[in-house]
Amino acid sequence: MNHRCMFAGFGGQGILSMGSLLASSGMMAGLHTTFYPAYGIAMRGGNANCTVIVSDDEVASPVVSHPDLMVVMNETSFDFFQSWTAPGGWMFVNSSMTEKPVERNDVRPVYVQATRIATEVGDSRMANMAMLGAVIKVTGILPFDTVLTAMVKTCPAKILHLLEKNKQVFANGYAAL
Amino acid sequence: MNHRCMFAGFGGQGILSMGSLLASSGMMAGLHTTFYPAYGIAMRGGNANCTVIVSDDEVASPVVSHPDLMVVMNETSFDFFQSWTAPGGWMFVNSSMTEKPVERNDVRPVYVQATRIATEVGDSRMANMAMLGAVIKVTGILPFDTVLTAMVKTCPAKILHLLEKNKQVFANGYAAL
Amino acid sequence: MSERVLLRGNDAIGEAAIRAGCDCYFGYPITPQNELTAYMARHMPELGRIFIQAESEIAAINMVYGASAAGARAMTSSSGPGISLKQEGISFLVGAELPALIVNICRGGPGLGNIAPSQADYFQACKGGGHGDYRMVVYAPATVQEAADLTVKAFDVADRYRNPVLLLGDAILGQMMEPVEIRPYAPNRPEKPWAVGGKRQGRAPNLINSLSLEEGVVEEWNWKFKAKFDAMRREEGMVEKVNTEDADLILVAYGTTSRICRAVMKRARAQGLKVGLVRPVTVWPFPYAVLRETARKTREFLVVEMSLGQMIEDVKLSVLDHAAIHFHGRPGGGIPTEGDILEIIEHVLVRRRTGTVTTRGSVIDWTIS
Amino acid sequence: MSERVLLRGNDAIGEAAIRAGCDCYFGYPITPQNELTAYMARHMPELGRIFIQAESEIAAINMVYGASAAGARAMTSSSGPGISLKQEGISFLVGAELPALIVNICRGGPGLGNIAPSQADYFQACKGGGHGDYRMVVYAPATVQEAADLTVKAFDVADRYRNPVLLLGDAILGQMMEPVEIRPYAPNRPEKPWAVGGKRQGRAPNLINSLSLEEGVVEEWNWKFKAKFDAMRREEGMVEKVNTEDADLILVAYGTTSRICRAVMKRARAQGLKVGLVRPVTVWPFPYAVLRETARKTREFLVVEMSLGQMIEDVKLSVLDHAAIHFHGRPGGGIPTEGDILEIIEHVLVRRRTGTVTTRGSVIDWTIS
Amino acid sequence: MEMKIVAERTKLWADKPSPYCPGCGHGIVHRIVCELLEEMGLADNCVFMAPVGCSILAYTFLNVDVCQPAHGRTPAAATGIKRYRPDTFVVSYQGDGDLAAIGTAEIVHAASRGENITTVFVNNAIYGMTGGQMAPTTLPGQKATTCPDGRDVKAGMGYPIRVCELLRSLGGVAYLARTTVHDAAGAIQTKRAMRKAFETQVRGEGFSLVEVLSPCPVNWGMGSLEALRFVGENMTAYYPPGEFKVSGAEV
Amino acid sequence: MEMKIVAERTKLWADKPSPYCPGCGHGIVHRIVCELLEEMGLADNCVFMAPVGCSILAYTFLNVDVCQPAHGRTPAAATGIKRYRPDTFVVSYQGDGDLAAIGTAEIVHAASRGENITTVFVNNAIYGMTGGQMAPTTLPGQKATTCPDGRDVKAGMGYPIRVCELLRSLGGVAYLARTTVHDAAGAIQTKRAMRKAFETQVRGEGFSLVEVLSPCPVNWGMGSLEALRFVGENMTAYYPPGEFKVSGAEV
Amino acid sequence: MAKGKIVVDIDKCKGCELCITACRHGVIALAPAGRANVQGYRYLEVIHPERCTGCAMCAQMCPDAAITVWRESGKGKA
Amino acid sequence: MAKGKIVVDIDKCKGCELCITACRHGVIALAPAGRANVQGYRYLEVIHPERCTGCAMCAQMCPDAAITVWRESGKGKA
Ligand SMILES: Cc1ncc(C[n+]2csc(CCOP(=O)(O)OP(=O)(O)O)c2C)c(N)n1
Ligand SMILES: Cc1ncc(C[n+]2csc(CCOP(=O)(O)OP(=O)(O)O)c2C)c(N)n1
Ligand code: SF4
Ligand code: SF4
Ligand code: SF4
Ligand code: SF4
Ligand code: SF4
Ligand code: SF4
Ligand SMILES: [Mg+2]
Ligand SMILES: [Mg+2]
Repeated sequence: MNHRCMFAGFGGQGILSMGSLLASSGMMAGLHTTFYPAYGIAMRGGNANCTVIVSDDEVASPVVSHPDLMVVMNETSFDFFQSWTAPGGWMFVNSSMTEKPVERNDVRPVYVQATRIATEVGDSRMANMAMLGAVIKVTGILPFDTVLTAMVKTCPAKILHLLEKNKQVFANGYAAL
Repeated sequence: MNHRCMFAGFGGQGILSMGSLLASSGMMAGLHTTFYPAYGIAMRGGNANCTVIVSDDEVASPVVSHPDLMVVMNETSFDFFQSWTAPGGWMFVNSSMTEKPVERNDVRPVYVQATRIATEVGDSRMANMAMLGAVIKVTGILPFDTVLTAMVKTCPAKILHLLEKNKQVFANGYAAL
Repeated sequence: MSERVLLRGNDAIGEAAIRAGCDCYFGYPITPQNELTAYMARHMPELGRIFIQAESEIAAINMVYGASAAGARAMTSSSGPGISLKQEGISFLVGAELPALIVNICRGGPGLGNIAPSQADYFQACKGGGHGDYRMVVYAPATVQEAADLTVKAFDVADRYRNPVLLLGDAILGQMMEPVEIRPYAPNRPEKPWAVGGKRQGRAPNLINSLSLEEGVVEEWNWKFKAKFDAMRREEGMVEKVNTEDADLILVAYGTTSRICRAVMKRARAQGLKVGLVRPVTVWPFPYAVLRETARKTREFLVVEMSLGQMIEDVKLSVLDHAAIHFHGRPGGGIPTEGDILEIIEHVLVRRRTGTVTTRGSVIDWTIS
Repeated sequence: MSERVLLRGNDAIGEAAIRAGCDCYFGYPITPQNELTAYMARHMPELGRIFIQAESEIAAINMVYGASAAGARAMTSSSGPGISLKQEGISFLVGAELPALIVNICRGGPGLGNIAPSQADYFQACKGGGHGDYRMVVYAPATVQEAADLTVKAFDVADRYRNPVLLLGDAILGQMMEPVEIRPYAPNRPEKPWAVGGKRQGRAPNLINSLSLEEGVVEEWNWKFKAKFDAMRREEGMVEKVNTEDADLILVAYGTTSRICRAVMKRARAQGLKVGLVRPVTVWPFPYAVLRETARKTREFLVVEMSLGQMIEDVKLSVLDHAAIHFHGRPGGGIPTEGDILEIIEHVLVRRRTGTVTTRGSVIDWTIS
Repeated sequence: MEMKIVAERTKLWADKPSPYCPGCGHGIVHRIVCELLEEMGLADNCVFMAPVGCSILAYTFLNVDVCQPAHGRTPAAATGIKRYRPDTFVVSYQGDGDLAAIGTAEIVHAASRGENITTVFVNNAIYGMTGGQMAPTTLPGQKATTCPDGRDVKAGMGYPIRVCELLRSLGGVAYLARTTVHDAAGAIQTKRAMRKAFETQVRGEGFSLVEVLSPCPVNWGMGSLEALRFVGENMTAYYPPGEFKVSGAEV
Repeated sequence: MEMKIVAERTKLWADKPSPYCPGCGHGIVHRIVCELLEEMGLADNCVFMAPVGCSILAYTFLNVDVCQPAHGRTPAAATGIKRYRPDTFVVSYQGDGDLAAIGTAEIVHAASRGENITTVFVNNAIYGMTGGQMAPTTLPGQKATTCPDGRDVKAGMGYPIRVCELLRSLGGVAYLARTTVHDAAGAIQTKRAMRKAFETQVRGEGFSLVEVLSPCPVNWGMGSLEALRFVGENMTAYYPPGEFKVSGAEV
Repeated sequence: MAKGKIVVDIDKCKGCELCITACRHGVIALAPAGRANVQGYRYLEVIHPERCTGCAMCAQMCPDAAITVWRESGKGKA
Repeated sequence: MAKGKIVVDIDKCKGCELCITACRHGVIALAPAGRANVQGYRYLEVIHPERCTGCAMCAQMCPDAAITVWRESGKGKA
């Protein structure tokens, strides 16, 4: 296996934590994994993105130009990154933020009402976890439980009080598809 | 021919101008020549020295560690540089400034009352020219006239009024031996 | 406690430095190494150690000079332009025989360039960016794990030789997160009776200095330094060889490009092409002997760099005429692709040099000019 | 008026720069190049040109950057430590494609070292002391005459390629006086439509810059620079060959050491030993091809440097395994003596490598490690 | 009744979005600089020296000659240009990291030499471009990535440097003022001071500098209005606006 | 009647001639520093930071630990030492080229951070070690090899920098004074100011600096007495002696 | 009729609201949430054109030079 | 008898005369021309020992720490 994933959206949408959670989960599953964020001034516009590779072999470059798993959390990212997805790859769209249809027919679109799912349980900032749940479910990259364990293990102290809600949102995202 | 000369003394004794006059004279005589001064902090103690090479072949390094023509204008230089003179070389001593005898018997000492000769015509600061006259005479490195011409040609404007006296001192130094 | 955690390269270097007993960190912001400075800002003070955001890279390296003179384990980090500014300071550290760790997380140059990964500071690191005859051990880790491990080693080696050590990474190494085991390091920290400061209690004064105006003294020092450099050459070289025994072509790469080459090697092997990899872990001392040895059997070498070709001169110095050397390089922040590298391998091993290689930055049968 | 005058190297460089149309000099005092700065202080203002004693070497190189950006012929000079401080600025000049002349009158290092002659800044000059992939033409004059002539040429070459040029001398070259003919130079000064400043009168704005954050742009620039460097390699190399046709041993040296080697060659020839000399006048581009060619016939090479051995790597890259390479070097301000060099020649040619060479800094059959 | 345009986009500003974050003070200051260059007829003759900092991106949208030197060396490079081409109008734009940290020597000496250039110094109390590190002008207690618990002057993180107060004693300084852009009155005052500074250069009186207190909402982690308030309340309290030197005399 | 020694060679001074020229002010200042280190019991604990400048040679005859960093970076290196070993007494000795030219950024920031070190700043209005170039403190009209017709401030050679006036606004500065050694009264006053500066460091109050106006007869091309007069008349006129800051408060 | 008038270059606007704080007459406001320009920002809208005095305070504050202001003539350029 | 006394470390002296300017009592002077110490300098001599007050002004000025001063006791170290 060799999953090459990209996550993109606004800075506030937890793009980096969603990516690093996937990477941590991969690590805990004993797989090779890298996480590579856009950094520097690229961040400044308010957009964020990162790439994650989960593989059963060593990872060469962590840079991913053509992800086979693309996750876009808002419309700007949708517009910008649609064309980057590798032919045959997944394209997960946060359909709470954009209703534009994927215009390519060589990718597999998946629409997830991530923000809505998140707001039902917690708040919109948990949309990343809803989306990750859906991604896990549809792609089967990693088992549900592995990600949940990783979430608990890596949860920073200062947002520990939000952990339960995050778990719930993740589960709901998983269940939604 | 290949004359490797060193001039040493106090800063105020015109050590560098005596060396560069010899070098200029060599140049005008169509010979290869280099002039290399002690520089930097080495100058600070108030002592100065330089080395001059006059040769009918290209000059390799202008640095001279064992001159075959050593000129010392004061006692400090005498003490310091006596041992540097190459075996068989000349050692010119300004005997107005030191009466110490040269202790080596493998060098040819020449004592010149340079400062006295200079004061007789001009002032003590012209001792360098008196000495140079003597050097030219004894060693025959270059013809008297060549040096005189060079002196005229290279004389800086602001000491032009001293030129005649310098020439006289040079001639007297030449005549003294 | 050695547990695997997901760490960013910059953070891993910081954490490893702390575990190596780094007493003082002095830095100045520059992308792509900012997280390292920020990591030290967060963690050094809480351990009672010194963190200063200096007014410049020059101040930082000179603070390192002072702290090291006083016996500290001291470090600084920067990228391209900032490392250039430290060249005088690095030369002074060598001249005064002061240990230190300098981290360069390279970016695209020359000039301000960009903040993309690059390996174009190889010459500066290995041949002497500063003035005078000097050498430093230069580590070029390829993984975050190795970055951490070599950081610890670097402090020990710096102290052993009383000489600065450079850790050379690129933006990818600095920014990427990978699983790391932060091991229970046992740094080897010698006494420093030569250090200045503290109660003298009767000992003769110590002097930290690189100047002498007495004739011949600086030359003597240089002979002494040369003996140290020779010892480093003998003792400190590190290199990884993979599949070189039966190789028809050997890839030579360090750091991030070596990861790409490793993947290429696997793909080539899968196609039945006998490709090996030599990865210098220290780019100085360079593994000349290892490469020379492999060139006895292997006739084709392919050097891959994120530069216009710098390490390739050292490969040539190893291999000489005994094998053909090819090159693929991307300057100014470009990252070589597996496909481009594979194309050269196929050109050489499969197409037997027929047809052309179309990728920019590729040279078949490289010669120096 | 071309008349022979006795000039100090530092003064000759200054006078030649003025005759080459140098508009702006920016410097900072450091021995052994102080006379050059003083010369410019005396003569530039009286010609209505710009002289500034900058607050530091860094300020000086950045003043050069500004003046050159505005279209001036600009220069700076320094020595070892000061040149190290200019490395960022040099890399910026290349990145922004700005012509400039940088003079390094080397002294003994590393660190503050001393003020004696040295050639230990060769690596820094030729391989890249600053960050990023870049190259500059590096002239290494051996006489005061050549220092003057190459200074003039350097300005032309810098303008032609829009790239800095370095003049590499040692303390002997800077301090020594020799007869010089200051020729009626005809500098070749191109239009600079790219310069900033002055009335724009409708033209599109000009930009002097080395940064781009757009993906791939800096890489493109680097490819363009590479084309320039390749053109310099083809066009700008200069080398002197003496007695190489029948030589059994070839001395390789530049600058001051080449003078010493020339004398040694004559002495050796007088003894009936067939010794030749290859003197790189540009140390970058290095005369790889010329040396490679001579190695077809000559089997022994002796490299002499005032360093621990830097240019020798380039000689090895030329000669490879085709001839034996020997070395004599003196670091930290030491000056090789004719006798020591001759001893090696005799060891190789007369004693056929029997017996030992006792001089420090000599290596028979040098190999890299 | 007829209407006249009283404010519009300056012609020196290209028809595309600026590269700065929403609510960034650089935009306001750029706008003022451009307006003045146009109004004073200096645009065609101007070299805009961009520092290393967010405003390095000025070249992407300003229609003037731009020269971009190494970090902190802007005043030295500006010196090179102005000396060689005294007929050129030089705006030397710098941020607080560029001017008051790495470039301290260069600004002090350009000022001391009385270089006939105008420095526009945007003090936003942070390193914007590199993502929010402590600047020499970061206020005591203010947080940044390299002082995560706030700048602690007693812990040796340095006191904020008051640049105008630092430079006022230097002989070559002809005009020196500090303004803010936290409200429209401040922006108008900024333009007025900048005009005086530009006139100082036009008259050849020597070095002029206007320090502008300016928000960096993104790296302060604030909304843009909150950031304006921070400038108006906290920054102006530590950095009193006003004129320090006019025509070479202290005021 | 019995006699007591009231002045003698300090024990920190080796039994050999100093490396300085006859009549050089460095000797006087070194002597004062050494006397105080001895009298205040600080010698055993002291690191003397030698600059790049004539006084780099301090190590050749002073019996204290010496650390000698790169030109102008003395305050940065002193910072490194003092932070790591706060129990050490750090004397950071600098010349005017070292401190006020190449090292401007380092002194401003060490002062601004309030580094608990004492800077001894010997202002001799010239670059001594390199043979007499113009320094940032060279007086208007004064000649040097790089201003052969005298420093012309109007011609852009820069105004002499008054270092105490430059540094006084900085928060971290605890003690700041200027003295001269052109006569015995000045030397006594210098010792008094230096003692206060040392005490400032001992008490941990922060950065202290004493600027000493000092002769360089050799590079001024003067006899040693003439040089003293130049300090007493010309230098003190431009650089007024006095205390600028005591215990962090301006005076 | 209002004494002044402004026109917003919507696609340049970044929705920073600096102009809004400067306008003492409540003329302007951000577009409702969800409405964004090409850059993706909520942009400035004129909500009470009749109140505009043409004082140009809004333009003084705009970091993106997105506002053009007209004023009844006779007063000249600000 | 004089209240003070000085001893000059002749071989450290560089003949700069700074001490002489400091002594208000004419106690000291340079050795006659031609007399030089090991360093080659005319050195300091005490010419009027009887006038010495032990005020130590000379020592305050000496850049070469070449002067030791004694003073009648009861006054302590300066
Ligand atoms: C020599 C060097 N050091 C560091 C950097 C990284 N760097 C880029 S911008 C910057 C500082 C930006 O802060 P400031 O000057 O305040 O400008 P702002 O972005 O806040 O406007 C730094 C440190 C660099 N490019 N070059
Ligand atoms: C980087 C660098 N630049 C320049 C020099 C040369 N240099 C040595 S001492 C000195 C200045 C000396 O002047 P100052 O600091 O006033 O000390 P002084 O000798 O007058 O006491 C200079 C420029 C150097 N050693 N290193
Ligand atoms: S980071 Fe700060 S200074 Fe930079 S553009 Fe954004 S708001 Fe402006
Ligand atoms: S050159 Fe000047 S400062 Fe240096 S030792 Fe001599 S008199 Fe003193
Ligand atoms: S011109 Fe004045 S009244 Fe009109 S919108 Fe702007 S600030 Fe408000
Ligand atoms: S100030 Fe400008 S950018 Fe900000 S909201 Fe108003 S019009 Fe838009
Ligand atoms: S102690 Fe006083 S009186 Fe005696 S010699 Fe010295 S200065 Fe003169
Ligand atoms: S001051 Fe000292 S060195 Fe100078 S003359 Fe007097 S005793 Fe000699
Ligand atoms: Mg800022
Ligand atoms: Mg000085």
